[in-house]
Amino acid sequence: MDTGDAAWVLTSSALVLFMTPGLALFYGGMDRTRNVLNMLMMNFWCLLVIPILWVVVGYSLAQSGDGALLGNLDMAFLRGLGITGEDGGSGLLTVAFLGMFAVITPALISGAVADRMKFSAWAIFAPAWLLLVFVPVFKWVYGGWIGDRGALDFAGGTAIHVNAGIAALAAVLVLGRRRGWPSQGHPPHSMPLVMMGTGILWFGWFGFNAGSALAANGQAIQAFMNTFLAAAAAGLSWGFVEKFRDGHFTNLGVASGIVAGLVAITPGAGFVAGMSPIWIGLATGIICCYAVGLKNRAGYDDALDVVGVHFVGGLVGSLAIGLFADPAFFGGEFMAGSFYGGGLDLLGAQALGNAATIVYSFAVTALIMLALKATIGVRVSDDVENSGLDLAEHAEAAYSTGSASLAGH
Amino acid sequence: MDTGDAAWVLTSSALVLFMTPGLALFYGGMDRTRNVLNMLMMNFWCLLVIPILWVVVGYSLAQSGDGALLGNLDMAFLRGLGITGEDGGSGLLTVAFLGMFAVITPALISGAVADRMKFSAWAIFAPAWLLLVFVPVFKWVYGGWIGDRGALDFAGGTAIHVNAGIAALAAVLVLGRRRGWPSQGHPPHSMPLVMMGTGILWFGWFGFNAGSALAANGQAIQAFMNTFLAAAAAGLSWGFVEKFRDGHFTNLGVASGIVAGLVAITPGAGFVAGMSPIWIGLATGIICCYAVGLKNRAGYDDALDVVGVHFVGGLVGSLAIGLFADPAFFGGEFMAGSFYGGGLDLLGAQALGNAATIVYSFAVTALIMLALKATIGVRVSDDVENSGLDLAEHAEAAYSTGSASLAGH
Amino acid sequence: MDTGDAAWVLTSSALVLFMTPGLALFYGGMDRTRNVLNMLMMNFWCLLVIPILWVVVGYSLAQSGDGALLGNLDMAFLRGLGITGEDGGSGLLTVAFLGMFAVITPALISGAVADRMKFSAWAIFAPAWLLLVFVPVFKWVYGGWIGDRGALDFAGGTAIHVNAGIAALAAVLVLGRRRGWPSQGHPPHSMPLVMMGTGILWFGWFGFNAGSALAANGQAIQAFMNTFLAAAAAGLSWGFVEKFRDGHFTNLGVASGIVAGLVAITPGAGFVAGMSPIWIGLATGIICCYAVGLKNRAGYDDALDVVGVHFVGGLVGSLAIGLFADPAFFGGEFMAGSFYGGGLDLLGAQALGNAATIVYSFAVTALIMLALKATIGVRVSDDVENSGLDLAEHAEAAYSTGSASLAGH
Amino acid sequence: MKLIIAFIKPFKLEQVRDSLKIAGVSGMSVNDISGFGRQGGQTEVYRGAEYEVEFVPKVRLEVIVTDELAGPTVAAIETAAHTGEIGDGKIVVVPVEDVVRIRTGERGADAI
Amino acid sequence: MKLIIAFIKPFKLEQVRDSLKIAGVSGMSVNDISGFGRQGGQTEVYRGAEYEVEFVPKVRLEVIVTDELAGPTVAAIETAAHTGEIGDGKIVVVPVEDVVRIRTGERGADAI
Amino acid sequence: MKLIIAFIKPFKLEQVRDSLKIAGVSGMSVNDISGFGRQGGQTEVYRGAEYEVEFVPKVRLEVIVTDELAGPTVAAIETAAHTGEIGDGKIVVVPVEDVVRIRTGERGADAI
Ligand SMILES: Nc1ncnc2c1ncn2[C@@H]1O[C@H](COP(=O)(O)OP(=O)(O)O)[C@@H](O)[C@H]1O
Ligand SMILES: Nc1ncnc2c1ncn2[C@@H]1O[C@H](COP(=O)(O)OP(=O)(O)O)[C@@H](O)[C@H]1O
Ligand SMILES: Nc1ncnc2c1ncn2[C@@H]1O[C@H](COP(=O)(O)OP(=O)(O)O)[C@@H](O)[C@H]1O
Repeated sequence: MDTGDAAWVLTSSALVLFMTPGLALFYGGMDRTRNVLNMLMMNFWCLLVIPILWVVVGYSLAQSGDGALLGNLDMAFLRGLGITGEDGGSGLLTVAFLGMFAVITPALISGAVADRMKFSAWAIFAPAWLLLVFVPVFKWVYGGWIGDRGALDFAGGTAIHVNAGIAALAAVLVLGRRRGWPSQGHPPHSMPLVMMGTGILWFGWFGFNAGSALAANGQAIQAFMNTFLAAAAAGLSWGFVEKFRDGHFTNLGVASGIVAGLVAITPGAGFVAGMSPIWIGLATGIICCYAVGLKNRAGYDDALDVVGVHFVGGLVGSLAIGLFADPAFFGGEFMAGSFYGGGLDLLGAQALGNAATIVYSFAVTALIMLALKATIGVRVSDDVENSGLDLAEHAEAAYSTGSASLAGH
Repeated sequence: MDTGDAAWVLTSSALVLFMTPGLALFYGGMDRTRNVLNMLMMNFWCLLVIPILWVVVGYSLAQSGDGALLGNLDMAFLRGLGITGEDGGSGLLTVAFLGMFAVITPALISGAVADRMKFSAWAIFAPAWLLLVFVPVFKWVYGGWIGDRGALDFAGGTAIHVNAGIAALAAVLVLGRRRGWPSQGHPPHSMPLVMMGTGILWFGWFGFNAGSALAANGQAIQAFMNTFLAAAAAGLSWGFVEKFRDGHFTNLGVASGIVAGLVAITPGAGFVAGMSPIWIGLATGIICCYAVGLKNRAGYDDALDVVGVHFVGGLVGSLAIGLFADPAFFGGEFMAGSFYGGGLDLLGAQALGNAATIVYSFAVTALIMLALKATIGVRVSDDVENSGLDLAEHAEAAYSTGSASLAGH
Repeated sequence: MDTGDAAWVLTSSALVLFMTPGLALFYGGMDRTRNVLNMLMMNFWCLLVIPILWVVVGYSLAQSGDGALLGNLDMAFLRGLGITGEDGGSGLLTVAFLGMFAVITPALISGAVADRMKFSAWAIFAPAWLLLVFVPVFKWVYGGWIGDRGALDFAGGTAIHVNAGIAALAAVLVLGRRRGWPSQGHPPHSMPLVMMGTGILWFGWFGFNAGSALAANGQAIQAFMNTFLAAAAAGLSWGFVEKFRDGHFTNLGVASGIVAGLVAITPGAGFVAGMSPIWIGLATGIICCYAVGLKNRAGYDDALDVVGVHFVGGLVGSLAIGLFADPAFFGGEFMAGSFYGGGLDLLGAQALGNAATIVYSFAVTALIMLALKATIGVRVSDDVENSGLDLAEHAEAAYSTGSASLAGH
Repeated sequence: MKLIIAFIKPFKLEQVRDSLKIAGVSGMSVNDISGFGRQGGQTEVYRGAEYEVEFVPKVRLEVIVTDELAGPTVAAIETAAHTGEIGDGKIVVVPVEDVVRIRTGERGADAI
Repeated sequence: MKLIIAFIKPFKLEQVRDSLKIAGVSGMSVNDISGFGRQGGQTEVYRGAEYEVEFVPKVRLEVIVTDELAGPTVAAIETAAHTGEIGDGKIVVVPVEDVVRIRTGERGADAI
Repeated sequence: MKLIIAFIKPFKLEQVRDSLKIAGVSGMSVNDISGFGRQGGQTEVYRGAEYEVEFVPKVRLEVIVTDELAGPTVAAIETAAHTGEIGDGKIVVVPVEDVVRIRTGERGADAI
């Protein structure tokens, strides 16, 4: 393996690993003081259980073999992935890199189920969802029937964001609303944590998107530039919608817009160029800013707006490829978007891939949640919900700063 | 483009992006609870608006063409920057890398104007300053008349730190002092945030300085080493000045010294070697530690010491090149410093470049601020200053941790 | 030097630098509000004083020459380390990379002596320990008599974690217990800081371990994968021990497990493969979770469990190489572990290396501490211990958030 | 006039505030406290060490009322903060000699 | 002796402290509270959802004084905390039966 | 009944709590405050600028007790919080007209 490519993919893998703690802070900062640690733990749980699951069977089922629907077990337990062979370890490195994506995808869902889900249920949900939903969809998109139809997904718009976003919707529909929602609100307990999480996410996302070129080449460079511009543009447009609609340019709005822009450019990062990321970002910021209001009208309690940001942002970005894909710029063999002389074929392929993902992910996620509900239960008791999950579920408190609260044994 | 070079510049670009949230935390931690989010937003605003401005016209005006004073519009809208051409995307990557510098330079100024500037005024100031001050000075230094005279500025001492630092002075002179300053003080609301910001800045600064070699070569390695040593040395000497003068070795002193050292080594990172970064760092820590006291004597309210740290640190570092530049070590064609047999020519060139930057930046910044003052106004009302900018300007609160404060609708 | 290798080692060096602020937050979050800044400063102090010490004499004594016990001064002051020579700066880069390890190793010890050590004593202890303990042990392991016997230590299990961990034990035995320990406890003042520190440490540890290949090659890739898997496995098993023993799956348990797993895989990261990191991680999480309870039984007050995590974790990992080392996988010339047909030779070499390190480090650390105790004293007064070290030692407060507490002059 | 101090469960604050508004109370002052009582503490576990944190989070309310409003105020808090489980808290009635509204300088019942 | 409790605007704390010192008050105890009153709350907007945060940040002062000093103390607070705008806060005077200085065991006026 | 308020040094809280338990006190409410008094402030130094932070961290205790228990309660706090150094704090005894236990509706001494 070329050392420069290896250096970049190693770096990118580390960057994507860093995104999950970043996401934990982003979500945790938005949460209430008494549920912060439960939120952090839902994310860290993915960091613990999924790496192992991934190398044991996940990667192999998701990538090995020619199946249109599912991989096989040929690469289970990292079988055949050496460093002295011809590929110099690039296969192994790809497993590690993609493992970071496998970790963060279910973690994204945690923001929706905040404040009320039993940790034991989440502990089963996350790995079950990985195997039953993430793995097959990943295979369809990268090396299966969706990819075969020409649908494009550079770094995981369909496979990750639309997938996790719609799963979040299914999960909260089974889980039910928080007590008091929507009449009672609670502001973020620590906006500095939210902004720090946003910074880490943006930083890490350069690895997510530009690393997905799996090489330090021109496509990685353009993906990097797209990641830079789309995040900025979406943060800007979300901020301005709030400014004109609600009266203020808010930190949470900007943070949300940045993340939405990062989500939206993910699928097209290696297929669009020029000013396209700016248009995609601007549109995403506006659409997602309105989309997060949907839950109040539709009545589903998506606590931290996973549906509005990841599902909607991912879908917008994935469909936008149908308009903006520019194979000439990349010297690539993929279909061109409508604005680049490609008609509607690519848009159709994108729509199909996302539609299939939405139907499958929603259905199977709902089934997993229903099975958990019927067995161990998915919700904490009202008492625990009132007094906070940190103490009840984890026997910990996020902050113990005062002398009074410090008076232990 | 060589893959190793691409890998390093991609990584460096991500690192420099990460510095702006790091700077936001560094400044935000020093600020009062009620103004934290305004401080964060002044920094994040630069992350939103400048990337777009940079690719649309900024980069082209700053780098394209042979003008001694200003670039042209040939590369506006990223025109001509492809990845399939001969350069393999290295031109595009440079735009992204330098874009990160364009983001953070105006953000540096935010620390000076803290606690009293209208956000609407800042929202116009930052992009206006970028185009009217940063862009021309950048051109003069890198490819214009200052650079032509042999003045050296490896990663932006003159173009970034002296420039932003003197602009901060001009800005606060127009803006005026905070109510109660200097008789009333307020300690940093969260020193852990300040120290975290410091850590992120140092980490990111390796990309800033070593990335400025635009290759993974020996010069990058030496720039890396210099960045390591100068920051340590300046933190150490600042800390000891405080210890002997004020009685304690403080975290804020160390953090300030580290940042001052990073600032000071920025211009010379690719031109000095051996023990020079240690001498530069030690001197900077001492000088800047005294320089931050100037504001009290001179009467300008530079809230978080942008002048004392960035202007003075940048100037010290830039002039130090005139003493320490060592072309033999680098096998480079630049002038030698006085200590390396180069006489006073380089020092003269450095002085000239900085003098021109100081005059131009101060004057144009003052004009921008005066224009804003005369039109939309630059200061929040006394009421807002008393009760805090977060709520009034952004309708948000940084922390909502207690039950009492959480009792929303 | 190959640009890809340079890019990766530059990146890794920056990552390891970032670990020390990460460690500061990890420790600082666990500490009480009134001692946070002292904890941060013990770590930052290492970032200030050790880089300079390292290039002046440390590196040369630790690596230059053929001595079995100590290096010489040939490379003091970076003598002979250029970038225009044949190695293209790779020697210089190695000094920087290893300098980051020199910084963090004494910093590890700070967690043990928390809440009661005079800062002036720590200020002398850290550099003295570096020269008298770290430097010789480093030489023995990498290029001295321990390494010569075939003992393996990829990224610093013996040289760093066992070394610092046993030193922590010696230090606290001389220093004595905190007032009120063990009957009085105090929960972590900020678990979000702890979890953020954990995230930064894991992120940075990819540079620590995979960077130790000093190239972007297959060994780096496998080391990366091992770092990913062992941390996850150890976090998981520590979490489950707590769940079954104490009743809850806690954030602090998971964070501790992750760090223990990172420690344990450090020595073998470039020598083990396949499922081995998972086994090593699982075992480490269990063993270290029980090991941190030892202090209560044995009566030494290791405040933040440096012995239980770094000493025990490092030892487990180092001995595990004796079982799991797999030269065939790496095409390497090192001895095989027992499970890979290597008999007990490697295990013996590992045991010997660690035993020597333990004896030497414990004894010399105790002597340094005793000397400090006999001269300037090592403990703050009872008054300072009661009211907190931040104010007394650094004249600062970690948080000043309320209006009341803000009412300064 | 009376100063009525109440220690209640945090999640009951909103209900209590709403009841007080209905009862005609025009203002109140609230802060977080740590309460010790029959309810007993919480056990937190850090690295295997159990901490018997004997203090539990409570909210403290202060309401200044006229003598007539004292009864209804106590009743409103009592009803709204009640769950019937241990730890519901206490209400204390303290006599007040004078009250001043800083804005207007009004004294006594007018100042409330 | 009296216990004088005041709820004031946070940014007025320094002025009040200085006035109290001039009035001869030798000590006070202060904490942050959330106040509810005529001033009305603040509206915060998070992701488009408006939160009517009805509580505003205030500072609570407690001053123990002798009977003679009670009047001047109230007056000092009143003057220093006054802005004339809604939300300036209240002062409450509560009777005190005894005061003890922990350090010396002094009681009554001597303990203040 | 009495409301006993004490301002003490933070690190003494545990000892005071234990003494109060021994004295027969069944509950208390505690919060952090900033105290101003003879002890004088702390000097913090940020970037060379000295801040005379005149307020020092203290802990505030509130204990409601029956008349009989008032003496022992004051004594228990006095002894446990005593260091003899300046800044040990004060104890204030305030008369109480009524106490209510929210859980049961008990009034007066029964409610404590
Ligand atoms: N004697 C007391 N003095 C002051 N506060 C008390 C007292 N007793 C109880 N409290 C407060 O009331 C809260 C609830 O009291 P507790 O005894 O736990 O339950 P209950 O109110 O059901 O009897 C305590 O947490 C404390 O804040
Ligand atoms: N009845 C009350 N009981 C306790 N505190 C009160 C009461 N009324 C007002 N306060 C306190 O005084 C503050 C200011 O009161 P408010 O009614 O807003 O304005 P004003 O003091 O100008 O009448 C409130 O935020 C609250 O902290
Ligand atoms: N007049 C007062 N009113 C209210 N609180 C007071 C008063 N005087 C002292 N205090 C409280 O008691 C604490 C200790 O008082 P101080 O005068 O410093 O020492 P001492 O109690 O030894 O005389 C103060 O920090 C403050 O919280």
